[in-house]
Amino acid sequence: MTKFGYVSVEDYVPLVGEFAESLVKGKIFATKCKACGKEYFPPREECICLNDEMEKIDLDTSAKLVSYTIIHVPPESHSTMAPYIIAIGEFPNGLKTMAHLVGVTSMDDLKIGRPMKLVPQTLENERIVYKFVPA
Amino acid sequence: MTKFGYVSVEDYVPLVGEFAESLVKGKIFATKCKACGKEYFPPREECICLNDEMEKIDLDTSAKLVSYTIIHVPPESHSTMAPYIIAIGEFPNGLKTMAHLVGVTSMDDLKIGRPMKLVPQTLENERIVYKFVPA
Amino acid sequence: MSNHDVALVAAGQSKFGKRTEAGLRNLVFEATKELFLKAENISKDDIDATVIGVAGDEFNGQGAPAAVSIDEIGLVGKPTIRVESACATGTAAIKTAYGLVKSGLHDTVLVIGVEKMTAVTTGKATELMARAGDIRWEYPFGCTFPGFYALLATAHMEKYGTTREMLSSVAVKNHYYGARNPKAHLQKEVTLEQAMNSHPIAHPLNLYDCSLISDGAAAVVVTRADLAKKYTDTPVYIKGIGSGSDTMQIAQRETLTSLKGAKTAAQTAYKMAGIGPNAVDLAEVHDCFTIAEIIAYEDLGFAEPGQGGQLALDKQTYIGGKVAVNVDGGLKSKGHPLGATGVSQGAEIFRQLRGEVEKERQVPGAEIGLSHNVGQSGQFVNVIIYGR
Amino acid sequence: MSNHDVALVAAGQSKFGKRTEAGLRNLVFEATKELFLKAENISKDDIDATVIGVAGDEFNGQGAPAAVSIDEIGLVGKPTIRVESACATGTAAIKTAYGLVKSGLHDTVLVIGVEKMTAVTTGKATELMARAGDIRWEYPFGCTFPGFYALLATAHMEKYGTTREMLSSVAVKNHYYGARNPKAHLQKEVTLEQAMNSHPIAHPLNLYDCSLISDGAAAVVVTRADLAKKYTDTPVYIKGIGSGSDTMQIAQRETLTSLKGAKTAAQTAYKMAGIGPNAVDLAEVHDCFTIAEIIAYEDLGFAEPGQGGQLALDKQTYIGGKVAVNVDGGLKSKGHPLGATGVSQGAEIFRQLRGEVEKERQVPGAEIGLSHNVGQSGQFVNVIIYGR
Ligand SMILES: [Zn+2]
Ligand SMILES: [Zn+2]
Repeated sequence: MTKFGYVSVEDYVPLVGEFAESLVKGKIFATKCKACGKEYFPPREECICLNDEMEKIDLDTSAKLVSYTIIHVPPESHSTMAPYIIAIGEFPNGLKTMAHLVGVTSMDDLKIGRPMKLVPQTLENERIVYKFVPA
Repeated sequence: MTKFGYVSVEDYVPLVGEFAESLVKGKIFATKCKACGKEYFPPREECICLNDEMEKIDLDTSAKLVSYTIIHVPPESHSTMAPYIIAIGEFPNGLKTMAHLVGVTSMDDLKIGRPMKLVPQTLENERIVYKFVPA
Repeated sequence: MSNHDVALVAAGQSKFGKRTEAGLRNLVFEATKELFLKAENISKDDIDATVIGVAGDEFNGQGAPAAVSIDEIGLVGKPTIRVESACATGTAAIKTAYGLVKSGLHDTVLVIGVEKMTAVTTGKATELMARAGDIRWEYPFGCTFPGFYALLATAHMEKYGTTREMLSSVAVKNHYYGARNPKAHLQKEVTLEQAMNSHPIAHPLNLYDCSLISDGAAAVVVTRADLAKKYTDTPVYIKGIGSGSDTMQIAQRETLTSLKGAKTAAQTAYKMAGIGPNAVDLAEVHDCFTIAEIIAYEDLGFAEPGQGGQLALDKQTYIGGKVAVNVDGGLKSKGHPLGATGVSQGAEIFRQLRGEVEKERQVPGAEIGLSHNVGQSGQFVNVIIYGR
Repeated sequence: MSNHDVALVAAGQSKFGKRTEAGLRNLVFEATKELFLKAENISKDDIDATVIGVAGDEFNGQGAPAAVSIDEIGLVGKPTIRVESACATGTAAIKTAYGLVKSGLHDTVLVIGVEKMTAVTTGKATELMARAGDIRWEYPFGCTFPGFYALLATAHMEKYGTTREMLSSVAVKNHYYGARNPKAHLQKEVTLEQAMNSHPIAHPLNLYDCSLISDGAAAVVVTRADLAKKYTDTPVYIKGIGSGSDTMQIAQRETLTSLKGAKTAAQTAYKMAGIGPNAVDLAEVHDCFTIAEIIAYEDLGFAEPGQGGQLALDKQTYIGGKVAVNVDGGLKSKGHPLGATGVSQGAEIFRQLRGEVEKERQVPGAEIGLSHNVGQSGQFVNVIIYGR
């Protein structure tokens, strides 16, 4: 089964598995609470209103850059990958997430507010992740 | 440098290093507080009276069996060693410690109060430990 | 000091078990959801702060587990704190909440105890629990958690003539009640013969002497007594709290047939509550191993020293006996998700004193309940006395 | 609620640094020994219970660190409890002790914060600290602890025009004072040029923007105000405590230029103490990174939003400026043994308010001290206000 993330340490719950399998098919889903309508991305199985009936919804993957950093000294688990850019992006529905930003070549490309898109990226070892790319 | 124990996870402080090196030479030492006279085995660098000037003293290694168990389901770190007997022995000065008890062949040898002796045992991988043997 | 100043007004619990489909955060959600569903007149908005009990973050790799817990249930923004006291973590969390409430810092505190243990292998879990022993002088000998209690069992059997049959009697009782608790991990009865003849774990303890490695969460709401009636007509008051401790190395204990910290904790709690052991209708005791329940009988004053095994053999700790003990299945059958256990004891007593548990395991007319929660092999002990 | 009910009556601290010769238990001993050596009229026998703050037991492998701590200093038998709130663990321990004391459960509590971090490699320590972020949705991207604060720095620089020079000014100040604190990890001044041109860790933060990975312990004694004068003529009172929290995922914060939990905590603490930011003579703020100190100025009301960098540049947080901040070197130069930090802040304020620190870093006539302690990237915040 494909796993989510460059690395993972957590016990692997069904939602994360479904999310990874969906990414393999090129689909990125969010979840929405059937009781109060609150949306979540990354997806959640449960709502803070304490309801756990959620539906999957498509995420509009266009995003703008909210903040970023360039990791030069990585944790052990990412020791071979540095430097890499970690970005926070905001989607049209107001939800935000963290992902690597790849495909930018100069600091001038790193303007707060710049348009990006969240796309799946297949990794080695049956792993998959999402990343931001310039849009 | 020789390490103490079948396994260890702790940061290696000087006292434990000295203790292991001493075991290599066949010597088992306890420590004694220069302020209040309290003795410690296993040895300590500091006394509960909050004094930290301690002296090394020879341990009388004769002991009697206080309690024991036979470990059939070991932790990961001891996965190849089971079953093994863990004993608590009491020395003539009233101090007590835990160690493996080896060299007993039947349950009849496992009588509470039975005489034992604490001796060093060299292991592979530059490790050393103390163990109880029948006396 | 008045002993009716702090009350429990709601309780919830997840199913205990090998919950492969649930992570730590999901277990927290399940217990919290049940708490508010069952609660009479309290909502999440009434909660001013949380105390989260988690014994080991190495079991699932998530550091700072309190933060992810409150995020999951929508209490972000409000204060939170995690407490840990090995297997006595749950009662340490309730004690901490008692302090926060009675000191006036927070009016109403949600206490959640949780542990996600089965994401690692049993070997790894055994390893992690062993590291709660002294890593310098006892861990290097591969003494497991059952091993520590086996050392107590050997000494108790030697000194008092406690028998394997007595140990197994505890397992039979706890499985009898666990089979009647829908939240229990292993809902199945065992016969005395099965319990006595199971395979050895750490001599003289066998499989049926040992509690389970479980996932689970439990939750209670702790509030000021003068607010309690706003939230429920039948609050349960904290009447006494006592705590004790013991040497890090089990070898250095003064005695191996009793837990000194448990005696201290019990004496303090009884004194604060103004009662003695005979007043206890229902006890939740820390039966991580069968020998631990027998020693608990003695440390809590339900039996004279050395007579705990006989009390079990005589079925005096079933409902209708001298005192009903672990009639939810105990750690043995209900399960022992470390951080959840002490909170689950409180939640069970809350429901028992309100007459709300499954009929065949309800203690009739119970007014006083006692929770006895032990960390590792006695390094931490909390005793809490609850009353209507 | 009266705000003079609980007092500090003694304090101690180990040397902070890479203490290869000392394990966790030895650090606990060193801080405790110093506490009782310096204390006027209190001994170990006066201690009724302990609260031990340790952020991560994975750093040195010892589970249940409270048990080994009290064994080391001879407080076995008495109650103990460990608390954890990531890097805000130390103040969480003091807050817990406040609750235990004011609730009447214990009269006099010894609080010890400790962390042994350098037994693992820097890569491993970085890894462990990263796991205090959301392991499901943020840890998998390799966001380090500096990375989280770098995300705040980028946002703050963008919104307010905060500059690298402003960030480095914080480092220069904290090293200036750290060079005068014999307990500090790195007792050496740095120039603005050195600080600005160090090698990058997580853009826009460089080496001199980051606190150190340190070993260390700190201790304070918390007691009832009516007992305090028995132990010392000059107790320091806890006048206010406030706490807040924030989302587990940094991405989901409402803002990245302020810590919402810190604002809540500050407001609560100021209100309880009945004072405002202008009354603060001395602040110990959580400068795990230089940007964190700048944001702290704003969250605590020492500067308007966006003006924290200018306050640093204008040297208004040196002694003699608007408010003296981190004149012990802060986390940056004194070091940041996670669990010890918040207790060390309390110990420093205790000594400052009694006029006992090294002359060249003593704040003259200080009457009010504030401790600001942040867990991870804001998931936990405690603010404690101390007064003579
Ligand atoms: Zn909802
Ligand atoms: Zn001494």
